[in-house]
Order: sequence, then structure tokens, then C-alpha cells
Amino acid sequence: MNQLLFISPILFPLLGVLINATLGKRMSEKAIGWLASLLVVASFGVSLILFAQLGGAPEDERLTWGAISLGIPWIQAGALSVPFGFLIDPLSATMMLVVTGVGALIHIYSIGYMHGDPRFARFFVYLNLFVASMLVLVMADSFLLMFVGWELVGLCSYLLIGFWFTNIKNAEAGRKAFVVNRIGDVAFILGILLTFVTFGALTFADVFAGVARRGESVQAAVAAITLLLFIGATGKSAQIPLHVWLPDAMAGPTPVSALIHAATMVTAGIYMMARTHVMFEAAPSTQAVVALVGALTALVAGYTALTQFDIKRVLAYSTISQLGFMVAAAGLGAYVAGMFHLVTHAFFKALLFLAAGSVIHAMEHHGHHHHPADPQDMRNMGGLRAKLPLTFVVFLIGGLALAGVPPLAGFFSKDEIVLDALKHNLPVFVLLTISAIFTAFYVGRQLVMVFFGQPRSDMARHAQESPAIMTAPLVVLAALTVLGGALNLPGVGALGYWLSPAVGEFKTHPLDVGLAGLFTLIALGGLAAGWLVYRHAFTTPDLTDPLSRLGPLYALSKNAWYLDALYQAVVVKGFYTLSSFLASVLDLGGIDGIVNGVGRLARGVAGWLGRAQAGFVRAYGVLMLIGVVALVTYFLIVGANAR
Amino acid sequence: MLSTITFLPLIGALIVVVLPRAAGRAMRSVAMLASLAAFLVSLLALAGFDMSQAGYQLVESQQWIPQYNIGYKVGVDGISIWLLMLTTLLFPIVIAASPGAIHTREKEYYALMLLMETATLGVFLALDMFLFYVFWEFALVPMYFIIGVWGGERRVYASVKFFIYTMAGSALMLVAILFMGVTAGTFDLERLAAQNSLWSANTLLFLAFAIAFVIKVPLFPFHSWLPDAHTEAPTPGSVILAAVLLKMGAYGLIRFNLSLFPEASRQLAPLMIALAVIGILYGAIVAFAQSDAKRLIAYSSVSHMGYIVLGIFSLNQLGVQGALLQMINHGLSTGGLFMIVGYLYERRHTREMARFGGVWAKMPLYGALALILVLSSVGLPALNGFVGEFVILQGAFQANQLWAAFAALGMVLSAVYLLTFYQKIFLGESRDPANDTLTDIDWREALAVAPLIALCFVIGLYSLPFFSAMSASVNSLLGAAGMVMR
Amino acid sequence: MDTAMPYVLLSAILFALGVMGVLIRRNALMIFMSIELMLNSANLALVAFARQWGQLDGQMFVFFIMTVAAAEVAVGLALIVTIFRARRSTNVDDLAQLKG
Amino acid sequence: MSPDLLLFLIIALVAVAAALGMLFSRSALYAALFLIMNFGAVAVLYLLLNAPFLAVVQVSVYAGAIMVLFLFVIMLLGAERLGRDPEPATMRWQRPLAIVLAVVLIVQAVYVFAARAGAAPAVAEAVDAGPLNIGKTLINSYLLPFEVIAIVLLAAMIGAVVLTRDK
Repeated sequence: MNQLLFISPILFPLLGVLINATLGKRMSEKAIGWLASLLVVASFGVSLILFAQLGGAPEDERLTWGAISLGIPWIQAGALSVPFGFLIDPLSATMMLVVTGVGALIHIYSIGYMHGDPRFARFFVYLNLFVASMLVLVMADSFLLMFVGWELVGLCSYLLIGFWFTNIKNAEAGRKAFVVNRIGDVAFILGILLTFVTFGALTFADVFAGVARRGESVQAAVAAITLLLFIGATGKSAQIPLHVWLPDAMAGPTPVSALIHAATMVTAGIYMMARTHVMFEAAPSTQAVVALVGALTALVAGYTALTQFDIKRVLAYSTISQLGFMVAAAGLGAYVAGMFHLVTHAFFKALLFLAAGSVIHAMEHHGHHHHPADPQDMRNMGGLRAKLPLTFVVFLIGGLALAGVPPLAGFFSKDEIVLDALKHNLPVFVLLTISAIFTAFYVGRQLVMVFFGQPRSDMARHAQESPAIMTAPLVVLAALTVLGGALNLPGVGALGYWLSPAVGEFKTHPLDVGLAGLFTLIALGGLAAGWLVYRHAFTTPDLTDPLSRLGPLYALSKNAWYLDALYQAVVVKGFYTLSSFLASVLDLGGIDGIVNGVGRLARGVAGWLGRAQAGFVRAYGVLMLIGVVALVTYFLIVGANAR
Repeated sequence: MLSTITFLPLIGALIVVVLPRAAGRAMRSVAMLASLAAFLVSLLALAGFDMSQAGYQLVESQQWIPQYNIGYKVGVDGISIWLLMLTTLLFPIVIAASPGAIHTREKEYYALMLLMETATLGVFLALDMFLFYVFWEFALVPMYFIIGVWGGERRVYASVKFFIYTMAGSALMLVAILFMGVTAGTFDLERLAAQNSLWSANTLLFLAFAIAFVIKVPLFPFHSWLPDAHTEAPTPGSVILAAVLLKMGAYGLIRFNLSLFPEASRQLAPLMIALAVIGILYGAIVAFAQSDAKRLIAYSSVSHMGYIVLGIFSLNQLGVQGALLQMINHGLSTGGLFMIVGYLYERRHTREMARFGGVWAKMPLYGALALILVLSSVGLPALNGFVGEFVILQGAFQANQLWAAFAALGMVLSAVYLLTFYQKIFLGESRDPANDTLTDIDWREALAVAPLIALCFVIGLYSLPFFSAMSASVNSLLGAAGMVMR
Repeated sequence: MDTAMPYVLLSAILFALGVMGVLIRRNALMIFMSIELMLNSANLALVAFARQWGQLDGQMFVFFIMTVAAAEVAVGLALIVTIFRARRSTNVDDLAQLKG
Repeated sequence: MSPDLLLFLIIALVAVAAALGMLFSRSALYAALFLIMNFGAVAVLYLLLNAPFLAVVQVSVYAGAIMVLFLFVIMLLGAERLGRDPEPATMRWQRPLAIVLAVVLIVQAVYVFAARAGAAPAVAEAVDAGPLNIGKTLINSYLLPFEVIAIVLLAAMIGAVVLTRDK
């Protein structure tokens, strides 16, 4: 019974998958949507109960309190034994709340957003499947089971990015996401293989015990394992150089971008590193790499976000950049800060995406239906403040939180990360600071372009506020964004102490007033700069960006450092060339050519012999006679020798 | 009981032969009944199978050619039990899916299909080398005719190539079998394995067997008969070829090479592993360049079968068990994919992927089933392919970390070519107006693939019975061969 | 004479001559007669060996061979007649095809 | 030189001469007659080899019935004069090669005889090979072949009739 309760957060959405996949065709939109949403709400409720029960347990038992095994092994071959085992500890319980909570809000929002879509039921099947998979990832007690969730969320991402698959671009974006993720996943798998070979176990508890017990002797192996796991994280959490899939993933419906590509799935890498922090801490060299990659990603993506026109692409690069902050925190060993930022980011980035979805929805559905213009291009927007007052307010809250304006949630979590960076790793601190400047600037730019000034297209002029079913989740998320900072206030550190059994020692420190002041200044300055530069932009038919005066620097940002082009030219083209070379030249010409060549040779010899077999009996006779004479001769010789 | 399973289809074939030519319906029913009966009896065999036992069970032994100590001996152990089940399961499915693909000479077709079932079952169950060889060669004949008579445009080329290539491979095996049987004075596999010290390190004999088997598998670079045979064969032929016939080769590698020549296996394992890994990557890369759906899946078989050989020659518990499971997995998912492509071919009479696009919008159920099979083939966790691949990789990683790492790259490549395959046919917009009239699959077609898909989930989520049935036998095989016991 | 070997030698020579006849003549009848010669030489060898070992079995074989030869001649000649009717020729070189 | 040997040599010479005559005679008719002569010579040799029954059968069945059949066919087909067909171009090597090989075969036989005949054991005691004993052996030890050969003869007879029947 206890077991069933523990895994019911996973089972509820799975039930939704089953019902909607089989009966969805015969159910109304309302029934489908509410069923799916309520099941996730139920999941959230159970998670809350479990969270409370866990909180009631004595602190030193919290790591083991929620360890359950279903008793049936999933894989058992030779020495390899992987049970269906789950672990609810402070870390996973927190994550479960985020996943089911934000997930439930986004489910409800989607009822409005996806209204009228011909594949409405399928959308909710995917969303429910995603929640279930994400919970498997979060609750798994072993590397391999975590990998199951890890891959399944990738599958959901693939399916949802390509949800409107009749447009080949969406399908291609989905495939790109899956393949790039798979590259990281292979590293993850290799890490698992090496873990098993080194420690003979795959459950976290056993492996961590092994790390602690064997210390020095496995240091090299642990360094290799963590590096491989981290490469896995760069795929899922969109860190350079594997971040290229995330901007394209915006092809999916906007609720998907909010749930999967901002709030939950992409944070799996950070969660995984926090989960396996024992190993990462035993591998300082990997940690240095992690911190640097995270900080570089924050900078690179933040810089790219400066010049994007697509409302969702800005947010996508912003997500990558913020994920960079979290990864850097993990690299610095500041897992609490990383998880804190993960949670607040889930709030405000989900909020931003859903608000952006509300904007897009308004642009699409209330403007001209035969618009040639792109409803996601911010140059077509402007002045939406008056048309979409509620959306504007919540977007503003989210934006300010993202920029790091106190006292919103983003300010506190970002502050903790940079404080750790300042203490431990100056280059990372510098990179993150510059990135924070970029963040504030592009937030200001986005706010101005979308909501201020005059409407710059018919779509914007006719935009109307979204229905309540969409705005209600926005309000909830906005509230969470405002209050989220309270989770881990400097000097109080509730979240930190809560998580510390799972992610290691934590000690809160009072607010560093100087640093906080500096970052408040940065936030406000960046916003102001964005405001000033874009206040009058795009009003004329001339749609060039004011920043384009920066020349190559602008182009670098606009083209996302040319990384996509580089991958296209080298990796993709190279693979195509290799593939067609192997298929046509080596396989058909070479290997099959040899086979057929042998065949032709045989036929040639046969033809030559066949001429002797023209049907002339006397010719056969002579051949026989030759054989007879040869045999007799042979026996004569053998006989002679025998004597 | 095993003889009953083996020869029930043969009886069915005889009945089909004497039926009048016009009684197509009766022929289908007889074929279906015969193959279903074999399946049901094999379920009984499974129920009576003791999983904890390592040796052969349900053995039936009889003298056949006493002058040379050749016997009729069949039996099943943990290595062959699931292959037996796979075979008896797939034939009814294929026969159920046949009416859509086969419209001419039905009598010959069903008779040959049933003969084929007897032959393949015989291969998996025979415990006498000579008997094994008889079944092995006999399995070639029906497939030759099925490709050659009911195949596509280049069917004659493909069938002759298939026949000669595989025949050439097994010629050496016959020599080796005769040599060993005469030397040891018995053809009984158990007794031969018990005295394998006679040839344990004989690489020549090893190769004589291995060449026959790797051609059948097929291992790179002996694969070039496969794309032609698969592409030209009618749908049921492709399914059987992929799901059952290829397994004969991999099964042979375990049953003969590993147990009879352990020392030679160890010496040549690096070579086999290298070829397997090259095959994994090569098959995947070449698959990507194909424009014909069936050819693409055929090359994917080359890649997937590479995993199986990799597992076998890891020469450890995990590798061999993973390989055995992966044989079943490959039979399910690739067999299923061939059926899926067959459904489309029956509707549009082309397999050129460029002529499709957006099919999922027209055929929602079909698209969903195809996606599951594609994902199973890609190796997505919770489906069967992942379990097999992971266990193989874990075994291979213990044997050789570098090659295993290269093999793991196959997971990326399989995602690349299979998702591309899916995208070209099912996603995007239709590229040919002929697609507009496509209708979704009916319940009969769905029902035919349903068992395969259900098993994909079962193995993916609950592989315990599959592994536990084989572990004792694999353990004793490796133990007897003095190999690593991990 | 205390050995049957000269008979065997003679048998071999006759056999070789028969072979030569089969090979150098093109008339089906002649070839057929040469074959009879070969059979006959084999018979001679058998009888010689029977004498050598003082047993009857060799002679029995010859008896059977003669019977078979009679049957063979009957059928063979019938075939030659049939072919001659169809082709107006008894030249074996004209019969290089395996069809009528 | 014993009289036996002398007799053998004379008859052997006749047999070889007859064989050669058959080989190289232009006319099929003559060839058949040469063959009968050869058969007769061999029949005499059978007598020398203590096979009187076979000698009689040889004359009556072989030289008599079979060769008469040959003569009938030769005359029936009017093929007693054999035309000189041109040698086919591809077969020009055939005839010389055949002769050479046949000669080699003879030489080999003679060589074996010359080298080994001295080592041959002496002949055994002659057994009774009269018709009575032959008949007994045939019915006792060789009953099954005897029956089979009867069927073969019957089949051959029917076959010959069927083959030559006018449609």
C-alpha cells in the first residue's frame, strides 16, 4: 500500500495516457483536458502529502525514509540487477513538487491554448506521458532507471516539438532535438557502463557508498564517469556545445516550451548532478570543467538572446543562459544555489513562456486569419500593454524576475550563484556578471518591443486578452514568482537546510549587500539600456535592429555564433557525404561488387567450361577417357611406390 | 512434444498440397491452424520448461543412421527456448498478414511457408550436428522460392544471390561437421561439446562454422545479400527472413562456436568484436543513405545484428544473455517494421520514401504503431530494444571498453536513420497526391502486429522471465568453456 | 598355361580398342557396336578371373551382363531407329541438343 | 611353348584383328560381321577358360541373336554405307586425341602385364562349370538377381516396342 502511494504520482499521469490514448477520440475536449489536468493535480497532491510526511521524518532519516523497491527487478542478468526502485528524499520531493505543480498549471493552460486543435487528445497524452517520465527521472534510485526517465522525457520532447508534424520544419526540429540529446545520452550510458564496471552496482546508494569507501583508488574512474555524465547533462540541459537543439525546439506548442523546454526537462541535467554530487565532489577536475562550461553557456546564450526577433527564441536563449547559471552553480559545488535557481527559474520562465503564449495566441486568433506575417515576430507587436493588460503584468513580473530585480525570486537565486562564484572561481564570476548584464538588456528590449509603443501590425492592433483558463495559471505563476525568493532567503535558507541531507553541507549566509547592490544596479541598468535603445525602434517600415550598427558583433549574436551553420557544414554535411559514399561506392561498388565479381568470375569459368559441354557425346567421351588414363597412371605410380 | 511442434507445420503443408487449387480460403485456414497449433504446443513446452536447469530438456532421441552414429535428437535449453517461442509466434502472425501480400499461387506459398517453419524449428531444436545441417540447408529452399516467385522486380537476382551466398557459406560447415563427426565417432552435440578439448583451439574448424553463421547473421562484410533479399522478398518473406532466419546464424555462433571451440573463440573474439562494431556503425550509416524503406530496414538489421555478435563474443554472461534477448527483440521490432512497411506497400505499391510524407495525418493508428516499433528499434528505454542493447553493451564494456564505446555510438546513429525514416514517410506534408486516398489499417492488420508491439512493452518493462530462463544455460555454457563468469 | 593373366591382357586390349571405337566413330550404330566390344572384353576378364580363383561367381556375372546387354541392345537399337526416323541421320554429332 | 598358349595366342590374334577390322571398316555391315568374328573368338577363349556354358551362350545369344538384330537394323536403315561427314570444326582435336589415349591405355595394360604377371598366383583347381552346376548356382545363390534380370528383359522388350511404334 505504501509502495502504491509512493509511486502513484507516476501512475496518475500514466492512467491519463492510457485513457486519452484509447478513448480520446470519443471524448470531448473538456473531458480530455480536465481529466489529464486533474490527474496531474492528483499527482501534485500526493507529492505534497509525501513531502509533508518526509518533512515529519527525523532529519537523519530523510535520505532513507522514502526508499522503496517494487520487489520486481526490471533487468536481471548475470551480476547486473536493476530493480524498479524509487527514492523520495528532500531533493526528489522538491523536484516532484516543481514538476507536478508547474505541470498541472500548464496542463490547465493548455486546455485553452490547444482549443480546437484536431489532435487535442494526443497533445494531452504526450503531456501526461511527459509528467510521468519526468517523475521517473526524478524519483529513480538508480542510474539506469534515471536514464529511462531521461530518455523518455527526450521522447516526449521529440513528439511535442513535432506536434504539428505536417509542417516538416517542426518535425525536423523534433528530430534534431532527439538526435542531439542522444549524443549526450550515449555519454550518459557510457558513464553508467563504467560505473557498473567500477562499482558493480547501479543504485545511487551503493555507488556513493563505493565512492566513499574506495576513495583514492577509484578517483580516475570517478573523474571519467562524472565527465561522461556531464556530457549527458550538456545534451539534456542544453549546454554548449550541445545546446543547438533548444532554440529550434520552440517549434512546439508554447505550453510545451514552458513545461519541457524551460521549467522541467531541461533542468534534468542540473538535477542529475545534484543527485550524484557525491561523485562530482570526488572529481574536482570535472567540477572545474562543469563550472566553466556553465558560465560560458550563460554568456554565449545570453549574448545570442540580445538580437533575436522571435519572442520565443529570445526566451529560449535566455533559458539556455539561465541553465548555464545553474550548471555553473553545480560546478562550483553550490548545489543548493543551483537547485534554488532551478525552482525559481521554473516559476518565472514558465510564466514568461505562458505569457508569451498568451501573446501569440492573441496575435493569431484575433488578428487577420490570413496573415502573411509571423505572429511570433516581436517586430509585428508593440503596444500590447493596453490590449493584454493581465498578460502584460504577469510578463513584466516574470521579466523583472529574470533580470534579477529585487525582491522577485530570480534576484535571490541568481545572487546566491554569483556569490559562490565570487568566492571560489573568479573567471566564472566575471562570465556570469557579463551574462547578467545581457539578461537585463534583452529583457528590457523584449518588454519594449512587445508591450510598449504603438501596435506595428494588424494582428497586434486586433489582439484580445486570452480566456480565463489561460490567464488563471499565469496569475498563480506570477504569485509564485513574486514569493519564490522566500524559499531560501539569505540568512534563513529554508530550502538549503531542507536539501542539505541530499546534496551536502549547507550553511546560509546573510545578504552580501555590496554584491546585491551591484546586481540590482546591473538589472536596472540593463533594463534601462534596453528601453532606451528600442524605445523608437521598428516604427518605420525599416525593420533593422538598432544594434545592427555594431556590425560583426551584431551578426555574431544574430547568427548564434554561427554554431548551427558550422554544425550544418561540418557534421551534417559530413555525415551525408560519408553516408552516400559508403552506400554507393563502398557498399554497392566495393563489398557487393566483390561478391558479384566472384559470381561473374564463376560464370566466366563456367562459360569457358560450358563450351566443352556443347552436347557432343564424343567430346564427353574423350574427357572421360582422359580421366580414366589419368587414374590408371596415378595407380601405376602409387603401385610402383608401394612396392 | 518438440517433434510435434516441429512437424505440425509439415503436416499442415501436406494438407495444403492436397487441397484443390481453388480453395484459397481453406489453405489459409489450414496454414493458420497448423502454425497456431505449433504455437500452442510450444506454449505447453514453455510451461513444462524448467528455468533453473542448465541442460537440454524435453529431449527426444532416436537412431537415424546408426552406421555413422547419426541420430534424430531434439531438445531445448535456455539458449533455444525463446528462439523456439519467437519462431512459433511469428509464423501465425506472418500467415495472418499474408493474404494482403500474396495473391498468386497460394497453394505453393502456404505449403512453402509451413515447410519453412518446420525447417527453422528444426534448426533451433536439433541436437545432432547432422540433423542440424539437414534442417539448416532445408531452410534455404522455401525462402529461395518465396523470394524468387512472389518477390519484387529483381527477385530472381536476389533469390539466386541469397541462395548461393548462404549455400557457399555452409559448404565449409558441412566439411567441418563431417570431419568432427567422424573423428569423434558421434554427431551428438552434447557428447561433442563434452569432449570439445579435441578441437577447442582449432581455428580452422571455428572458421568453417563461423563463416556459415556470420553470412547468415549477416556480419559485416558478408552482408551484401541481405538488402537485396529483404527488398525483393514479399512482406511475409522479409519478416521471416529478418525475424527468424537471421537468428539461425547468431544461434549457431552460440551453440556451436562457443561451446565447441571455446579456445578458438577466445582467440578470435577480438576479430569478431571488431567486425561486429564496424557492422553496427557501417550498417547505420549506410541505412541513412537509402531511399527505399525496405533497404533501409535491411541495413538497420546489419547494424542491429552487429550488437548481437558483439554480445556473443564478449564471452561473458551479460554479453551472451543480452545477445539472446536482442535476438528476440530484433525479431519483434524489425519483423514488425517490415510488416508496417508491407502495409504501406500493399496500398501504394512503392517503397520509395520520397513518395510519401504526412502519412501519420492520414493513418493515425498506423502511424502510432509504426512509431512504437521505430522507437523499439531505436532502443528507447521501457521498450525491448534498450534492455537488450544495454545488457550487451555492459557485457561488451567488460570485455573491451574501447570497442564498446564505439558500439554505443550506434545508438546515436540508429536515432538518426530511424527517425529520418519515420519523418520521410509519416511526417511533413504529402509529396504525392496518391497518398490522399490512403486509409488507415483495419482491425485485422492491426491485430497482426499487435502481439509484436505488446511483447515490445513486456520485454521492455519486465525482462526478468526472459533472462532467468536463459541464465542457467548460458552460465553452464560459459562455465564449461572456461570463460569469464560475470 | 598356369595363369589367366594373358586373358586379362587381351581383355584390356580389346577394351581399349572398344573405347577407341566409341570415340572415333560418329555413326551411332558403330558406337553401339564398339560398346558391345567393350562389354565383351569385360566379360572375358571376368571369366578369366573366375578361372583364376576357381569359382563360379565370375561366370554368373557374365551371364547377367549378357542378359543386360541383350536388353540394352534391344532398347538402344529401338532408340536409334526412332532417332533415325526423326532426323534421317545416325550421326551422333547431329544430336548435340537435349531436345527433340 | 605349350599348346594351350599357342592356341590362346592364335585366337587372341584373331580377336584383336577382328576388333581392328570392325574399327576401321567403312561399311557398318562389315563392321558387324567383324564383330561377330570377334565374339566367336572370345567364345573359344571361354572354352579354354573352363566356361563351356558361357561359350555356348556367347555364340547363340551374342554372336547369334544380338548381332542379327544389329544386322537387321543396319539393313533396315540402309546405313550400311557410312557417309563421310565433315568433321565439325570444334571437334578436330577429338579423334587424334582419342587414338593417342587409347594407345596409352593399351601400353599401360601391357606394362602392367609385363611388370606384374610373373607375380600372379597359379590358377586354382578348375570347378565344374557344366550347365547343371551353373543352373544350380543360378537358382540357389543368385535367385533374386535372376528374377530381377527377367523383369529387366521384359521391361526392355516393352520399351523397345513402345519406342519404335509408329504414332
